[in-house]
Amino acid sequence: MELLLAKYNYWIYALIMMIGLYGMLAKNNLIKKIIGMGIFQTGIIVFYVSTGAKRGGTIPIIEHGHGEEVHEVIKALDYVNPLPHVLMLTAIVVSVGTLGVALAIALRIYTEYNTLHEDEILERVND
Amino acid sequence: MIDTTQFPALIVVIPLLSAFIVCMAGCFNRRLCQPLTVLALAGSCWASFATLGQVVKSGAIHYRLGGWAPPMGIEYVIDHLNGLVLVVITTVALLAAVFAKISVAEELPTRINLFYTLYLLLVTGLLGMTITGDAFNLYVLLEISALTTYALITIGQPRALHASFNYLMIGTIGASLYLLGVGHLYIMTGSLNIADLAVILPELYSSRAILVAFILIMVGIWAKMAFFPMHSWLPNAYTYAPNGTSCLIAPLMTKVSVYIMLRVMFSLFTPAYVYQYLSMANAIVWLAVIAIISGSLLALAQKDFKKMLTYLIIAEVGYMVGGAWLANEYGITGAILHILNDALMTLCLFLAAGAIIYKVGGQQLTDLKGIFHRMPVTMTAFMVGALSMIGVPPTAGFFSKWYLILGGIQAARWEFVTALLFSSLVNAVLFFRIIEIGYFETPEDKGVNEAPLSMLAPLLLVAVSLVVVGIYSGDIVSTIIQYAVPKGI
Amino acid sequence: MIWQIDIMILTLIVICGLFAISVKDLLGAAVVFGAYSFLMCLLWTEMGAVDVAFTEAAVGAGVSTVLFFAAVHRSSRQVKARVSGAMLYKGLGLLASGLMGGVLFYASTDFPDWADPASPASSHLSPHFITQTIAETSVPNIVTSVLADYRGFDTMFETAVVLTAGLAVLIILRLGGCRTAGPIREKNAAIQAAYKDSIIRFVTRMVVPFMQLFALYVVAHGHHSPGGGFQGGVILGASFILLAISYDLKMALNRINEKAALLLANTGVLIYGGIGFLCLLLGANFLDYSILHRILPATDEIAARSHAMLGVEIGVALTVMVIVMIIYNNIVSNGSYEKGL
Amino acid sequence: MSNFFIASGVVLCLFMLLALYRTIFGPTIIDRMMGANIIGTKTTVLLIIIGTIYERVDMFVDIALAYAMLNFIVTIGASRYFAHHKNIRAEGYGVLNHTPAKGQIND
Amino acid sequence: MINTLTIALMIAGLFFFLATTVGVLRFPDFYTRMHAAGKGDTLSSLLILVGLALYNLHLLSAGNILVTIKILFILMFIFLASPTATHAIIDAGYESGIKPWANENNREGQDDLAD
Repeated sequence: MELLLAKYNYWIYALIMMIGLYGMLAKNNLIKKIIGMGIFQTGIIVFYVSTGAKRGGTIPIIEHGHGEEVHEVIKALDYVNPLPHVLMLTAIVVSVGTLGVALAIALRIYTEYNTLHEDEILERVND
Repeated sequence: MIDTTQFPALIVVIPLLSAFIVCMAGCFNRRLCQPLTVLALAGSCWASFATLGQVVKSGAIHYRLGGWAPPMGIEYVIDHLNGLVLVVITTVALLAAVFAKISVAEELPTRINLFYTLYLLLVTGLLGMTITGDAFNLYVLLEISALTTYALITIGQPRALHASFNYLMIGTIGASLYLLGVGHLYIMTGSLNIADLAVILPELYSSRAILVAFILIMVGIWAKMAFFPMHSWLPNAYTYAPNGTSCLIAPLMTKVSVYIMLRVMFSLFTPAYVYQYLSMANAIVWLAVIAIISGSLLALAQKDFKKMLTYLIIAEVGYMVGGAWLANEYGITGAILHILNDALMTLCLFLAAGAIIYKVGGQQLTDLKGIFHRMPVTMTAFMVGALSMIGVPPTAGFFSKWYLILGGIQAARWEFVTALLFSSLVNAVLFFRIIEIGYFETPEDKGVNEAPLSMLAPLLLVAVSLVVVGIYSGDIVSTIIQYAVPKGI
Repeated sequence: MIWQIDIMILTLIVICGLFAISVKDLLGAAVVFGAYSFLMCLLWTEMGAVDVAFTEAAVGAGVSTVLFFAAVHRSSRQVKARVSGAMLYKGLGLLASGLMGGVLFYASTDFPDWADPASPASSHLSPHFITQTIAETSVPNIVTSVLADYRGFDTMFETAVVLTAGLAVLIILRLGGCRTAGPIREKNAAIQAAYKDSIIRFVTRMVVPFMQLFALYVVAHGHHSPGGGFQGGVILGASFILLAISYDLKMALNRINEKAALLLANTGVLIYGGIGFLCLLLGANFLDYSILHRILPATDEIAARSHAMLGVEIGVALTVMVIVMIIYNNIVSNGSYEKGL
Repeated sequence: MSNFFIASGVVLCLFMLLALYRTIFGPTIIDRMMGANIIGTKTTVLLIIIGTIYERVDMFVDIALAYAMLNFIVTIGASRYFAHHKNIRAEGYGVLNHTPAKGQIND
Repeated sequence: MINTLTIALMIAGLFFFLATTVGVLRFPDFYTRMHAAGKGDTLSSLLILVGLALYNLHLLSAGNILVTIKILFILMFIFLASPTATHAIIDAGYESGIKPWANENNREGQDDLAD
């Protein structure tokens, strides 16, 4: 149980990334590949956010900081690590940008070849 | 107001901000786009030369963005290695932007303003990747340059569509693996700053996670630079891209990736860890050998001369990776010098190819019949680039190859030396075949039909600079590159 | 962190992920992928990453799922297996993912325990951010202060990535030569739809102003609660998407036309970059907001940072809002801007 | 009280697992949409519960509200797909080879 | 007092969620399942959210009252959006020609719709 708790997040992120990579490499349909790409990228986000978790820590917004002075000393142990959150905000935004571009290219391929399947596209490209 | 200490920021910020201005100006008047782009790149180029001058004079420069001290904030670090690469990037981008005017106006008439916006963003991404001293910041910029590249390739010929989709998949895998590698470093050390990581890491060298981090980062970068097992996306993507695009990405993308690999090997990790602690060098040099040989052989098999040049890029990547992993001073010097030389000679060849395609209208080898009579100036420049690619003495290509061969001999890697010689031989065969077709076969019409001046000027400039860089390569090595090579290998 | 919920959700996520790539219907796969993002959002909140959860709720669960629907709408739902070489690709995929999985499991044995307060990640840099954010920037939301100030340079490029993606979609689809709306047959759709959708339209009319107001609140209140420029911008953009979905594309395009969209998107990033450049002109380093106290009335250096962050967030929100719309509009109409979902 | 909230959170997760069955196995695409919608509603509730466990509900309500909104948009978007493609089966996709489904009313 | 009320409301909410889930899993066709999902979900989220809003009031302060009001906003939104979403999904099913389930003997055309 101890081991499970200590490592479960890291096992699962590896599993998610494996699923995503398999989807990207093995699937025939382009949109399926794009879904695989989304899963692959979220795997990394799971990893980073897991590194930021902290036992006994609350969310990284200073309590009672709203409009009034903070009286008590802020202790680092009380708050979870904010840095991975910042990095992952960036990564999420990047991944949605990539998703948009990928879908746009897939649509152009569909208008060009009238199919979303890689084998059929390759057939038509090589003709 | 703006003094010289701000130049590191200006190198990146000028192209970034002018990208948005170009886009907005393009909404009103499309003719403004190209001049603004050239202006912005000229400014950036000037700043990068000035920065390199400062580095040569007084050593590495540190620049704190937002005024925060390094491990908290992001900092720029410019030393001899990336100072040189910055100059290469800005120069190549400037020349390619001058060249692009006519070819973009012809190939993409409706998309001029977006093309130049994305062009500037791509250059910003490459510059930012080169200059940054923060491992995560590098990822963001990697993605900017990647997204712009996908878009700029997709708008080429119809066959570019599937190629750029493949590139997108491989590129995303590469960037994600890089990010994951940085994540492994982060979980073990808690830092993202390259200099800070380099201080913390030595205690952790025995850790499995650090080993995996190194492997992930390397594989990610190799996927980006089309190193041997992951090279299949490159030829189609670069061949069917518009000429304005391929003149920028072919010389720069792979070279910047090689630079990042060197940065990770020498600054993030240490040469001691990379060469002595890990026993990977042997296998990687063998991969480089395979990359060189297969790139050269596949280039020989092509009927499309633009595609032929793209296979040569794969071989050149093999040169640089192999040189870097030879683990001696000559090899690394050769690899760094080859970043400069290869960027210039690839630019030369692609500019010439762009001019030919613009005039001839096709990119098959058979379209080149009698091309020497029709476009003598372009072909002269092309031949300078070709001689440099083969490695004929006064041109730049000879010197970096010379260092690489010396490195191979010193490390007793005969397979690498053989591959280099073999590849030179194949290049010679390739380019003499072009001479044969272009010089001896009779053209359909014999009138001289030279490319316009805005194409010829950058082309000739590159051709001349190839010779000049070749002649002064001893000085470049002694003033810049020898400081970039890590000590005590 | 709440480990009981953590374990449950992680298990659900793996199931969802597995089926998202194996369902034999693209629309179904998109729906399952949407559910996957819903669960992701829960996972982030459970680990205390509220800002990430907010972004995931807005971007992952909302916009990207709608983008998938739009893309499937413009192409096809069919999934076919490979005619030949299926085993080769499967083998390749299994080999590569197995190799990567093995390497990652191997590395994970060395990691510090999950949620260990003494792990390097939690003890090297982050204590500085947690303890100093109020003193140095006067922003209680640490994520906002790190995002917009300590690592503001990253965020500027992140906004540039968003803009790049929007322009890329625009250059690929809108200006890509093909202007036909794609394989959709419309049968006296306008009359039918107006009659059918009156309920949806009525509710949309009520919800959209509320959403936009809420989005502005999210942008403005990002210093004190989760949220900020990205999240607010995405919700603003999503409100226009809702308009476009329940009425039609023209309705949303009448609000912000193409040229205005392009100008606004660039203005947003220029606000960000411009604030940074202003700092440079005033003599400090790029993006060093503290120098702005010279031109902002009645502020000291710390308050100047806080105010500049607000300005930056507004720029981000502007860009993100417009780009979300541009991407949706182009994908749903295949670049023709004619008929939407 | 905290234990009670955690327990109810876990119970909600279990219900989600059951709703996931509909999302994954259909049988029709609209059942999947329904399953996703149910998961979305449960998620909104679960977000507030997690906020209560952290004792910082004020920080979580915004997320839950945004979440409810986006869930609404997703559901509307998915259902509007069928205003254009009147077939719930993947095989009869698009309109290129459109055949009326059984019991189709609009033809 | 408030705690008891919260627990009662939440257990009621969870019960209705259970009922919804059972309905969604066990009912024979799409319309009946949607019936269970639409009504049950709205009611049970109402109950749980009211319970949590009440719990939030155990310490009376301006901030907590604001939070309670915000939770009530979410409630209002769910009340508006959830039935609309249900309507939209049912409409989509109706448009695409799913036949309502009649009885055991008249189930033609149901199973072959599976994809």
